[in-house]
Amino acid sequence: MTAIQTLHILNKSPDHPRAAQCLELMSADDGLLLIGGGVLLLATGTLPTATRVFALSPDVDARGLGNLSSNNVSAVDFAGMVTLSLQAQRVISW
Amino acid sequence: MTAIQTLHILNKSPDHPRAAQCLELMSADDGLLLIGGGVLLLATGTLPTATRVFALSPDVDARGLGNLSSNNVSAVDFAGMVTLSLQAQRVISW
Amino acid sequence: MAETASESFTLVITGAPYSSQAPQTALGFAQAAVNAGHRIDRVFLYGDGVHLASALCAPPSDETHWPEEWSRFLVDHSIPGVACIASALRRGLVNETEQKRYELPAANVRVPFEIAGLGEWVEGQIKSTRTLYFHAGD
Amino acid sequence: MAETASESFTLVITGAPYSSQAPQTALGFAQAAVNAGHRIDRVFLYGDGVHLASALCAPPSDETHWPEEWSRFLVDHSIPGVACIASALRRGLVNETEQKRYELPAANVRVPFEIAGLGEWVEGQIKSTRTLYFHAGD
Amino acid sequence: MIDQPPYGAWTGREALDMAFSLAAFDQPASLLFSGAGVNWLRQGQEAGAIGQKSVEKNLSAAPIFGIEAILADRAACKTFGLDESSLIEGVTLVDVDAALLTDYHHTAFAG
Amino acid sequence: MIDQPPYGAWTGREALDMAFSLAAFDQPASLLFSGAGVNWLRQGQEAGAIGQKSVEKNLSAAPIFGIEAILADRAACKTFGLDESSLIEGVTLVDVDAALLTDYHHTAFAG
Repeated sequence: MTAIQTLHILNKSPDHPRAAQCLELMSADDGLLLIGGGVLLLATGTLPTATRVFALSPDVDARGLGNLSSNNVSAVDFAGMVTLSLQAQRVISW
Repeated sequence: MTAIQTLHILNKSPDHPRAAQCLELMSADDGLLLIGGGVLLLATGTLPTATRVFALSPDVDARGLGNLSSNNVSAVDFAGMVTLSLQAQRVISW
Repeated sequence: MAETASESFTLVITGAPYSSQAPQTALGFAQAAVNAGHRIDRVFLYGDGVHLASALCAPPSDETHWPEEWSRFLVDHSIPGVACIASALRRGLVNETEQKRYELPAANVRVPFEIAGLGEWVEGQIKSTRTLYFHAGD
Repeated sequence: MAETASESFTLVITGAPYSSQAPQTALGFAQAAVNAGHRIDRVFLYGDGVHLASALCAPPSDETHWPEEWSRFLVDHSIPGVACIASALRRGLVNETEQKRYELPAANVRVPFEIAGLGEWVEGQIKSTRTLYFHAGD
Repeated sequence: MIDQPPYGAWTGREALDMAFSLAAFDQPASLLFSGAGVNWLRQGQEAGAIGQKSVEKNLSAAPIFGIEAILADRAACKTFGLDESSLIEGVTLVDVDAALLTDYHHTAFAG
Repeated sequence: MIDQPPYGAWTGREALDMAFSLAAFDQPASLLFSGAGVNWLRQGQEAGAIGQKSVEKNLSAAPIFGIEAILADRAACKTFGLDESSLIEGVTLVDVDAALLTDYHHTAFAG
């Protein structure tokens, strides 16, 4: 597993203009961490395919999306979020 | 000039999902009043053509859009907004 | 010659000052309505809009003081200004009654705003010719 | 065996409690960071985030009291909590110093939050390994 | 009308309060979920995980308290992968169009 | 990074304050306007009409105070009908892509 360049933390629902911009500005060696309303991207089936995708478990569970996570999405808890934010070279909170 | 059925007051920027929904749900005999960030619809050139469109002057001026108003858009002040809200059969604030 | 019939409004503000434009737009509308001879039955603050009732805002002197402007307008025209109690308690807006009930260190609601339930909004909606909402924009 | 290097964070919260999820997510992150042996240099409240420092919130008893939870966490771990002065004054969040300066009827900042300028944010950004932002969602 | 997604903002919750309040004062009221708001209606929400309360119970109680209908925009449900089997009970799917709005005297968002 | 339209919300203004503050502490900072945020850069804004202050003056002073660049997303400008003739002075049009972001150590929104 190569290092994550930029970790994009997205808490906006897929219909929010900032969500679209976040997805547009990701590189293949970046990571996407879905938190808050951002986890709804798991429901729309429009996940990016070129990038590693993570989703914050408590937010996934709160929204009833626990069984939607495909193999391409890794569930993380807050400890995992801390680790990811340090592993990545930079973090952008959208 | 026929009566306005529903006056749709839109204060969301054109890229906001609620703006899209407002425009989608208008009938030909409705009116659209752009206020706040909603007046940016004057800049994108995506104004509805079937509906009467109004824009609140102070908001248009604040955003430097004073000379963009085409003939299809009527500028109104707050007094005009009051009148419109009473002339219409119903008002929806988006 | 027939006089213009006087109509009445309930205004609901859900956007906070210094975060949204809602209180400013609502004030422009309210002033125009009064100038046109109409009545404002009630101004109801809901959600983040309750912050408009704060007595503790101190914006820079070259910016408009929206809570002050609104208070003056309400007093001048004897219009009731009501903040929703559920929204207000969550967001830290309390009068002396609520301060005592919840044993809080201070009260911060500005005169003439009062705190009351959603029933005031329901009543306004029934009573007034039109109910208008002033939301945050973005 | 090499120890895991201890890193440090500055957390910026721009979303208000009971309006956005930002304070809740930030607290989950902060707790996990501390549990992992990292340091939180500073929590900086900006924009609507300053409402987290309110001493007057009284949410329903079956809802989490976010300002209280955050205060306790900051005290327990001796982490400075700072509300941006410009954001706070506009939004009606004042401590006793500001209350006196602006002749306001009360102060409403909760212990241990302090009020200071954006310089604290700049300093945090320089000093900490990572600066994370917790914004309102929608 | 609720078009904001659950838990990230308080407006959905506050719109529910408005509807319940109307019903309490014997005013006819329906809830319409559209856009990302339809995600309030997904089965199996565990809001405790983020220190909030689920609204599933409140919504189930809506008819008892006099809310006339819980409507959900069919197209938005499809966008967010929701169908009859994943929606909570008591929801009616509708096509949201200009005609639907004219059935109601007042239409309001909570914020 | 400023992606919210002017005057409707305070975040744009507060992002400016952040940039000026960085500059005041000798930290390199640039402003990037994208999405509806590009409308902050339109000539001839008369914010007095809505009881607010125009930011045109602040932005003109940005280079003096040490802001390195005022960038605007070319595509967003086109969407909102902005070109060199309607933009305030000192703005550089850029194509916002992943490569642009990697030029900066930190990228932040004000809200």
